[in-house]
Amino acid sequence: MSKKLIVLFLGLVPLLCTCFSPDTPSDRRVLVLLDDFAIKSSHSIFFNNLKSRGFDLDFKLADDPTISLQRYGQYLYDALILFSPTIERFGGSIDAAAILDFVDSGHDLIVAANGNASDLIREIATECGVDFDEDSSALVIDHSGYAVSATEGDHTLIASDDFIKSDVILGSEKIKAPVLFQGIGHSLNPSNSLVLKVLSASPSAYSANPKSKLTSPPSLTGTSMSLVSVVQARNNARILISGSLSMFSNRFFRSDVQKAGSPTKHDKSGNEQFVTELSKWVFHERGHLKAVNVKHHKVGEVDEPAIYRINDDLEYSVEIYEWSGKTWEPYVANDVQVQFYMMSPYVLKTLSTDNKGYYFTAFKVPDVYGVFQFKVEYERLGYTSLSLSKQIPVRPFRHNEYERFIPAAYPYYGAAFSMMAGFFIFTAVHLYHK
Amino acid sequence: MLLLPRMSSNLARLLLLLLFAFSICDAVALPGPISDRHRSAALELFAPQHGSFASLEESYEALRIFEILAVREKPDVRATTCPKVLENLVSSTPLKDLFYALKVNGILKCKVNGDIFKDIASRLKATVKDAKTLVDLYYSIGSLLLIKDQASDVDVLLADADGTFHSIKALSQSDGKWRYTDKPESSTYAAGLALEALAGVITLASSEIDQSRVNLVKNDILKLFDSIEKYDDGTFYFDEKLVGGHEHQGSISTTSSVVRGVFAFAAVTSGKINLPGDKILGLAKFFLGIGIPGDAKDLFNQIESLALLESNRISIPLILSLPASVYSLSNKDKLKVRVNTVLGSAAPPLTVKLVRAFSTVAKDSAVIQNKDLKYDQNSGHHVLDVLPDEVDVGIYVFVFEMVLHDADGEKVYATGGQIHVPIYVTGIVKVSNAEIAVLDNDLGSIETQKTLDLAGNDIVSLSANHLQKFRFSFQLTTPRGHAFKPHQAFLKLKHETKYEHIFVVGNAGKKFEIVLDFLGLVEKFYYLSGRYDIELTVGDAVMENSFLRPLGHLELDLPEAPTSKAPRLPPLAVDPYTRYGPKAEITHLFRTPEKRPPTQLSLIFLSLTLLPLIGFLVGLLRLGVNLRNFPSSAAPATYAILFHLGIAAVLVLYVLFWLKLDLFTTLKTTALLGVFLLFVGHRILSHLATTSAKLKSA
Amino acid sequence: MARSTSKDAQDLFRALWSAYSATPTNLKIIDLYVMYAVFTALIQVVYMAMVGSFPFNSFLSGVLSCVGTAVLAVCLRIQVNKENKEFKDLAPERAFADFVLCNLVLHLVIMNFLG
Amino acid sequence: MAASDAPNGDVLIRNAFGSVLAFLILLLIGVLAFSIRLFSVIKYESVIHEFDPYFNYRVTQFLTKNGIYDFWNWFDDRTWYPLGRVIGGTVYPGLTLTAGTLYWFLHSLNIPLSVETVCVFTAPIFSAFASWATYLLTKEIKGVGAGLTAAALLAMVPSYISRSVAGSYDNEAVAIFALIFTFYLYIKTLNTGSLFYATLNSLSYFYMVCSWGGYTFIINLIPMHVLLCIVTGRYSSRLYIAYAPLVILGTLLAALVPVVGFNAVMTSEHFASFLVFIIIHVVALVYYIKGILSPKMFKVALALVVSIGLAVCCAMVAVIIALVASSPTKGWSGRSLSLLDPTYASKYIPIIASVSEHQPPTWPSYFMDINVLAFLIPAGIIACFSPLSDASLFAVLYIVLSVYFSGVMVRLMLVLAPAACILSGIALSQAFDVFTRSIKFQLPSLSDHSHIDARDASSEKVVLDDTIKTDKNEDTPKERMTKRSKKKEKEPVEKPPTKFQIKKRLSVLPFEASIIAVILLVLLVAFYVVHCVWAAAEAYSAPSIVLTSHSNDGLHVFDDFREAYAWLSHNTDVDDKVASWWDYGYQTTAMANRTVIVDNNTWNNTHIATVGTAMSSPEKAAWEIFHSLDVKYVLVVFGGLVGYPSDDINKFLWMVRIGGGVFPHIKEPDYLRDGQYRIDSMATPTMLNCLMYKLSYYRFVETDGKAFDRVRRTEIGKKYFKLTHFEEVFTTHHWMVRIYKLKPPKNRIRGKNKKSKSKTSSTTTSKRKGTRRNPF
Repeated sequence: MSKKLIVLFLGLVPLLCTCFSPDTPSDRRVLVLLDDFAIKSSHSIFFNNLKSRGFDLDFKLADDPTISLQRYGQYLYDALILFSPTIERFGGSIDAAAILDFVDSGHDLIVAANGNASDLIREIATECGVDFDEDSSALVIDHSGYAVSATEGDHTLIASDDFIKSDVILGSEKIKAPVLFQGIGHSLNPSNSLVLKVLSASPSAYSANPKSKLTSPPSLTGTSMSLVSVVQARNNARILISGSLSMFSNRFFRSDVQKAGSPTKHDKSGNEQFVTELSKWVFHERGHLKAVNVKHHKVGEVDEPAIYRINDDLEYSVEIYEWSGKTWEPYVANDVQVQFYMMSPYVLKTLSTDNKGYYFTAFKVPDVYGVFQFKVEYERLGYTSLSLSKQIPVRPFRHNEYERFIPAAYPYYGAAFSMMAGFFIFTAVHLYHK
Repeated sequence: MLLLPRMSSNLARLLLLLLFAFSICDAVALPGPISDRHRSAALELFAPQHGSFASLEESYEALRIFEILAVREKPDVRATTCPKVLENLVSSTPLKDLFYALKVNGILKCKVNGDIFKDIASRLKATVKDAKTLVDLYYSIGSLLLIKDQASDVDVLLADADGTFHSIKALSQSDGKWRYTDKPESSTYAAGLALEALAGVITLASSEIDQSRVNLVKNDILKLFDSIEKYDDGTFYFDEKLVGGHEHQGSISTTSSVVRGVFAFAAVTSGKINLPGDKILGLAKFFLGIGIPGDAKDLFNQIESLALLESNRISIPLILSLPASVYSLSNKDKLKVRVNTVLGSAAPPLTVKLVRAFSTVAKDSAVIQNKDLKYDQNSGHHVLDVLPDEVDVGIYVFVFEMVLHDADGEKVYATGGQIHVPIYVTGIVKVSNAEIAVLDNDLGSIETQKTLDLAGNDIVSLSANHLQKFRFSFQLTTPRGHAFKPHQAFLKLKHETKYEHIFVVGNAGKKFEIVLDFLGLVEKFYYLSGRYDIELTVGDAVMENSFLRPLGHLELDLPEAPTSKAPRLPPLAVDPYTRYGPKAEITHLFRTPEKRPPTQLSLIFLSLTLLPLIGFLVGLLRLGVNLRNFPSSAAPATYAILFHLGIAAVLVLYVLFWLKLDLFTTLKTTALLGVFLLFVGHRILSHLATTSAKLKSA
Repeated sequence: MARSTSKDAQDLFRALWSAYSATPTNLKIIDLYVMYAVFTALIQVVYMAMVGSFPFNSFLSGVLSCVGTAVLAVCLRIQVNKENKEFKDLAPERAFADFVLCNLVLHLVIMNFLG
Repeated sequence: MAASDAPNGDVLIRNAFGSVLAFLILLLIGVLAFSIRLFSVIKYESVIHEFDPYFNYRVTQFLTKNGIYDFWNWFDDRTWYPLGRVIGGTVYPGLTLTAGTLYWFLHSLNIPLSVETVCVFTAPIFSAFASWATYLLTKEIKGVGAGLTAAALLAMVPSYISRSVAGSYDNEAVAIFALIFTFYLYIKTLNTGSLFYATLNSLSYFYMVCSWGGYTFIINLIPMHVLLCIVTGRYSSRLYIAYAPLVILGTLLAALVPVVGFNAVMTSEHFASFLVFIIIHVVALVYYIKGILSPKMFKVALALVVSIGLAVCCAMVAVIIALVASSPTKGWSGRSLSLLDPTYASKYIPIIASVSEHQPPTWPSYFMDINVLAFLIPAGIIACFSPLSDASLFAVLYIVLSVYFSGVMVRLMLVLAPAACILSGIALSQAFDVFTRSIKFQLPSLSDHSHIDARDASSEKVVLDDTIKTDKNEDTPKERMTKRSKKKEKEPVEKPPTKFQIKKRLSVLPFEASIIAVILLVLLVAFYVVHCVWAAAEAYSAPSIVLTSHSNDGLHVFDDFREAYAWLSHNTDVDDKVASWWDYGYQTTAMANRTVIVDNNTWNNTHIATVGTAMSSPEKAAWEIFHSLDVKYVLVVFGGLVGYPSDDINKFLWMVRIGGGVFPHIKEPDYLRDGQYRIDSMATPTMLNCLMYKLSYYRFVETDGKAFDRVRRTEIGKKYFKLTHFEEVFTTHHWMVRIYKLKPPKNRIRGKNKKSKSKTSSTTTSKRKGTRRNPF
C-alpha cells in the first residue's frame, strides 16, 4: 500500500519520471481509471501481473476531480487503462479529447466496456475505429459457443477461441483454453487498416438484448463481430479495446471453462494468458521495431554522395532491431523491401540479411534523372510500422561523360580530318599555283 | 421519481429499461458458501517464502485463515515465526508489530515468560493513557486484550476506562464515522477500528462503563449502517472515500473492519443492537460474492469477516444457494436447493418453501404455488422432486422462502425473506417439416419446392431470378408440445463475394416462415447475381439443440445495376494476414543502346572517305599543279612558310582539342595563333598582291 | 525527238566542255577541291543510310564539314573569278584571307561538334 | 577610303566633321536609350522584375559562383520536383553568359558590383547597343540619316522599353540587339559580298540562338528574303555568299547550343532554310552555266538543267515533307505552330494560350507600343520602293512578316518594333529630305548667302538646313553620311546620282506647304517622344514584384510577394516542397529558395496538369495529389482584398483547362454556371468546393462582414467553411499571398458511429446512477 503512495508521488513529479522514449519504448507509468475501487480488488490478478512486470500503476476513480493526464504540457503517464465503463464524465481535466490527444502523442490505451458502457466510452472507442453496438442494452449472445455453466443461464457468457493468428500480438505460446467473455460486441470499419480483430465471435454469435424479442436482424452477427480489438495508430500508439470488463476479472481468470458442445473442460480459462500477452503487446514489450544506420553509397565507395548519376551502381543498407522489453534485439525477417522511388517505384528490391539485424542490397540507378527517394515501408501484422525515406537526386550525364571515339563514327571522323588536310593542301596549292 | 425523465425520453427505451431494471432486481444468481476452492486459494496466496512469512501481520493473517478454514495441510511456520514474535515482544517495537506479534502468539502459543507480558502491559497502559490518535489506541487496547487472554496473571485492567472510552468517543462524527486524529476528515474504516477499540475498553474496564455512553455508541452504529452502500444484486458493503493522509482502504477492508468492530462491540455489550437482518445478509452476500480474491489481504478480510458473521450475536445470515440454476427437461433434473451458513456449515432445521414460480414472459400467472421442498438428509439438499407439466422450457423466476422450525430462530438468523431466483428450464426443441421453395412472383404458383430434414444434414440447391420469390418455413415445438419462439432465428444469404444478408424468420404459432421477394431486394443485394449460400441459425438460451446449419445454395440472377445509380459496394473486411506482406519486386528496364554496325564496315568506310583525298591529290597532279608562285626572296618565303605552319598549327590544335583539350584553352590558344596568323598572313598576302599587281601592270 | 534531245545533249556537253576547258587552272583546282568535298560527303551519306544515324552529331559534323568546305570553296571561286564583274575591286588575296578565316572557324566548330 | 574620291580638302573636312557629329549623336542616342530605362530604378529600387528574370538571375548567380562548366551541366533538383530540370540543357544561355562575362569583366577591373546590379542594368546597356545596331542596319538600307533617325526612334520605342527597363532581366533584352545586329551583318554581307562578314554574320546568329527562341524568326526571314530576291530576278553571287555559308555555319553553331541541339536540323522551323539552300545552289549553277555558254546553247542547257534542277528540288521537297510529317507535332513546336495558325494554341495547347503574352494583341496595344510609328510605316515602305535595293527589299519583307507575327502574339511586338523604327526612320529622313530640298529651291535668294560653292547640292542643303531645320544636328550629317556611304560602296547603289536628279525635278512642293509639313513632322516626333517618356515612366517600369496603387489617400505599396517569400525562406525547412501555380515557381525558387513542383519553364505539361488538377479538385483529392508529390506547403495568390486582378482565381480556368487536358475527370463546364465563370452564390458546387476557391477565400469573410471580392466585384458564394486537410500558416499583410500547410494523415481512423446525443446520455446517466453493478 505505502509502495503505491510512492508510485503515485513519482507519477506526479514529471522530473523524476522515466518518460516513454524511442530508445526504451515500453511503458512505465500507467494510470488506471476505475469507476469503483472494488475493481482494484476484483481484477487484482491482472493488476498484480502488471506490477510484477515493473509497471507503476496509479489507481484513480474516474470521476476523481484531481486526476489529470499532463502537467506543464508534459504527460505524467505512458499509458492509460480505462476500467470505468459506466463513467459519463471524467473528473479533473480529462475528457474524450484529452484521452485521444494522449493517444495521438504516442501513448497507449486499454479500454474495457461492458453491458452498460457509457456514451463517453463508446465515443472514445469510435474515435479509435471501434464501433460498439449502438443498441446500448445489447449483449453478445451465442447459443452455440457459450460457456457451459450451472448458474449462467442466458448464453451471454461466451467461451471464445477464435484468436488472431499472430505470435507478435498473442505471444508464441498457443492459448489452449478458450477465453471467457461477457459483454458487448463491436464492429470494425473494413476499410480501416489500423485496427485488428484479436478475438472475434463465432459464426452463431449475435449482439442483441437477451431480455427482449428480436424483430429486426441485429446489426452485429457472426464472425464479422469482434469481441476484442487492438488498434495501432499511425504513430505506433497501441490501443486495446475489449467489450468486456469482466474478461480481466479474477473470477474469469480463475474460473474453469467448458465450451458448449465440446467435451473438454479446462479447469482454468485462457483469460489470464490472453490478457497478459495482449497487455505485453499493447505496452510495447513486443513488436516494436526501430531502424538505424541507413546507408547508401556507390559500389566501391564508403561515404554517401550528394547526388547520383544515372546508371551508377549503388549499395543500400539498414539495420533493424526489435524491442524485447529490456533490450534491442536484432530483428530477423526475409521480407524487408526497399524502393527507389520517384512518383512510382522504379526499383523495388527485397533486402538480403545476415540475420543479425543488418539488411542490405545493391542495384543500378535507373537511367532516368530526377529526385529519387530510398523508401523502406515495412508494415507487418502486429509490428510497428517502419517508414524510412531518404531523398537523393539523380543527374544525367555531364557533357563530357558521353561515350567518345565510337567506332561507328570513324568514317565521319575520317571525313572531317581529311577535310582539314585537304584544306591545308588547298591553301598551299591555291596560293602558289601559277 | 426516476421515471419522469425516462417518460420524457422515448417510450421504447422506457419499456426496455423497465425490463432491464426488473430483470436485475428480481433475478440474481446466488453465490454459494465458502468451498474448498477457497482453501486451495488460501494455500497458494499464503505461501511462506522459505519457511516464514514476510511480516508478522501476514503470518497472523495466514494462520488465522488456516484456522478458520481448518486447512489441514497448512505449512508449519512455528519454528521460524516464534523467534520473530519473541524479539518483537522484548524489544520496544512499534505498536503495530507488537499487536500482531501478540496476535500470532495467540495462535501459535510460543513460549513467552510472564514478566515480558508484564512490562509490555505497563508500557501499553502508559500509551493508552496519553495516546491521541485512534490507531495508537486501537493497537494498544487490542494488545492489552490479547495479553489478557494469553497471560491471565498479568493485570491489564484499565484504571481510567471512562477516560479512554471518552477519548475514543470524542473522535466520532455525527454520521457514525470516526476520525483517526483530531483532523476533520472522517472515515468508515476508522469507525470499525474505533468500535473494536471501544469493545476492548469495555472488556478491560475495571469498573462498569456508563450505559448511556454505550447506547450512544449503539446509535452511532445505526447511523453508520445508514451510510451502507448497495450493489444492484442486493449486496451491501461499506465504502471509503479517499481520506487525505491515510492510505486508502478498499471496500473489502473497510467493510470487514466495520464488521469486526460492530460484532466485537455487540459481543461485549449487553442488550441487542437491532440492525436489520437483510443488511447483515447483504454483507454476507457481499463477502461471498467476492468469490476468490486475488490477493492475500482481501482473502483474509473476506474469510475473517465471514467467520465473524458465522457466529455473531446480532443475526446469523443463512445462505440459500442452488447448485445449478439451469434445469434441463430432457434429462429430468431435480430442483435442488441448499441452505448453509456463510462458512458452509449446516443450517438449523428448516424447510425451504417454493412460494411461487412464474415465467419471465408472463409474470402474473404463477406456474407453481406454495410448495414445500423435501429435505434430503444424506445430500443435505432440499429437493423439488418433479416439476409440474406447466413448466415448459423457458426462463422462470422461482421465489423461495425459508421457514425455521423453532419460532425464535427468526431473531437469531437472517433469512432474507423471499428470495427470487432465475431458473432456466432448458429442453430439446423439435424442429420439423422444414420446406424451402421458389415461387413465381405474382400468382404464388410454386416452381420448385423441396423439403428437408433440419435435424439431419441434407443440402438443397435452387435457382431463381429477380421476378421470383423465395420461401422457407419450418416448425418448432417444445417438449411439452407448445409453440416455441427462439430468441435467434436467422436466415443468412451469403454471396460468393462474402456479402451477407440476414433475415429474421418470423412465426405464426408453431410455423416459422419467411418469404423473400427478390424484386424488392435487388437494391439491398447490390444487384449481385450468382451463388448465394443459405444458412439457418436457430438458437435460444433454453433451447438445448441450438444449431447453425447450411441449407444449401441458391443460384440467383438479378438484373444489371442501372448505370445511373450504381450502388457502390460497401468495403469488405480485408483479411489482416493478406493485408501486409511483401510486394512484388520491380526492376527498371533500361533503354536499349542503339545498334552498332560491325567495326569492319566502319573501317572500310573510313578508308572510303579517305579515297577522295587521294583522288584530290591525284587530280592536282593531273592538272599539273606547280608552286612557281612561291616567293623567291627570303623574307616573304619565310612568311609564307610561317603562314602555312600557322595554319597547320591551328589545325593540329583542333585535333588536340578533339582528343583531349577543353574548349577554353583551345579558344585562347587559337586566339594567339590567330594574331600570329593575321600578321604573317597579311605580310605574305600583301606581298603576293603586289607581285600580281606588278604582273598585271607589266 | 529523243534523238534530237540526245544530240542536243551531246553537243551541249561538248559546248560545256569546251567552255569549261577555257577556265583557268586555279579555278579548276577549286572545282577539284569542291568535287573532292562533295564526294566525301556522298560517301558518308551512303554510310549513314547503311548503318543508321547513331552518332548523329558525328554524322552531322562529318557531312556538314564537307558541305561547308565545298560552299566556302565555291564562294572563293566566285570571288577570285576574273570574269565576275561584281568583285573587280576585291583583291583575290583578301578573298583568300576571308576564306582561310572562315574555314578555320568552320573546322573549330566541326571539331567541337564531332564529339 | 573617303579620301580616295574626295575632290578637295574642305569636303574632306566636312565629311570628317559629319562623321564626328554622327558619332556624337550615336553616343547621345546610346545615353538616351540607357537612361530612359532607369525610371524603374529611380521610382522603385534596383530589383529584378517579373517572373522569368528571377530565374535568369538565379542562373546567373549559379554561373558566377560555379563557373561555366557546372552551369552547362547543371541539374537543378529544386524545381519540377521530383523530376528535376536540366537547366544547362533547357535554358538559352546567351543572356546569362553575357551578364556573367560582364560581371567577371567588371570584377577583373576591381569594380565590385553585385550580380543583381549587373543583371538589373544588362538590359539598358544592351538596348543602347541595339539602337546602334539599328543605326548600322538602317544605314546599310537607306543611308546615315535614316540610320540615325531609326536609332533615335528605337532608343525610346515603348514596346522595346517594356522588355528592357532596368530590372527586367529577360532574354529579349539581349536578343533584340542580337537580332538587329544579325540582320545588319546579313545586309552588310549582301552589300559587300565578303566572306569575312558572312563569318561574323553566322557568329552573331550563334549569339542570337544562344539568347532567344526567336532566332527561328531569323532563320526563316532570311531564306524568305533570298527566295524573294531569286524570284524577283535579283540573284547575285553576293546573295550566294551571304546565304550559303550562313546556313552551314549557322546550323552547326546552333546545334552547339544544348537547348537547340539537333532541333537545328530536325524540326521544321529550320527546313525552309535548307530548302532555299538547295534552290540557291541550283540557281547558282544555272547562272554559272548561263555565264559560260553561248545563249543558243544555253537554251538547250536551260531545258536540261532546269528539268534536272526541278527533279532535284521535287525530291528534296518530298524528303522534307516526309521529315515534317514524321517529326513530332508535325515538326513544328507548339509555339511556332501558334504563330502560323493563331487559333492553334487556344485549340490544342492551353498551356501556351494561358500565358497572357501569347495572346493576340489589341489595337490599342499597337498604339501604345509603337505609337506614331504605326502611321509612318507605310511611308517607310513606299520610301523603300524608291528605289528598290536588296536591302530595302529585306526591310519591307521584315516589316510585313513582323506585323503578321505581332498580330498573332503580343510578345512579338518586340520583333515588330525595330522594323517599325527602321522604316519610320527611313520615312522621316526621306520626308525631311524632300521638304527641306523643296524649301531650298523655293529660296534661291538664300543660296548666295551660302559661302559654299553650289556645285555640291548636298553642301548647300547643309546651310539651308542650318537656317531652317529645328532638329538640324539630326539632319545635316545625314545627307553627308548618305553621300559618303554611297561613295564608299559602289555596287549596291550604283544609281544614286540619277536618283538625285529625278528627286530634284519631281519634289518641288510649295514653300508654305513644306514648312508646315516640316513643322507637323516635328510635332509628330515631339508627340512620339512625349509618349515614349510617359510610357517609360508610368506604364512599363513597374516591377510586378512590388505593386503600388494611387488612391485618394495617397500611394499604397504592396510588397506582399517578397513578404511571403521571406516567410517561406525563414520558417520552412530547406527541403520542403512548395506547390503553387507555375507562375510563381521561378520566384519561389529564386527568392524563397524552396523546392517547387512546377515553374514558368513549362516543359512538362503533365506535371503542370497535375498541379492544375489538384487546385481544381476537392480538398481530399487535392491533398492526396499533393501528398503523393511530397508537397509540404501550398501557396496561392489572392487579389480579392486589394483588387489585384492577376491572381489565381482569375487564372483558375486555365488550371482547369490544363488539368482537364490530361486528366479527363476535370471538366471545364463543371466550373461554369451556364457558360460564365463566377464565384458568387450562383457558382457551381464544384467551383465552390475546389481547393483553389477554398484556399483563396478561407476566412475571407472575417475581413469585412460580407466577403466582398474587389476583383470580381461580387460577394463570394461560400463564406463560412473549414479546411480539413490543410491549415493556414501564413497570410501576407494585404492577403495577396496565402500559404497553407498540408496536415499530416490522421493518426487514427474514426469509426462509423455517429456522435452520441447529449440528451440520451443524460437519461442513461440518471438510469445508471440508480444502482451499481457488483464488479465481483
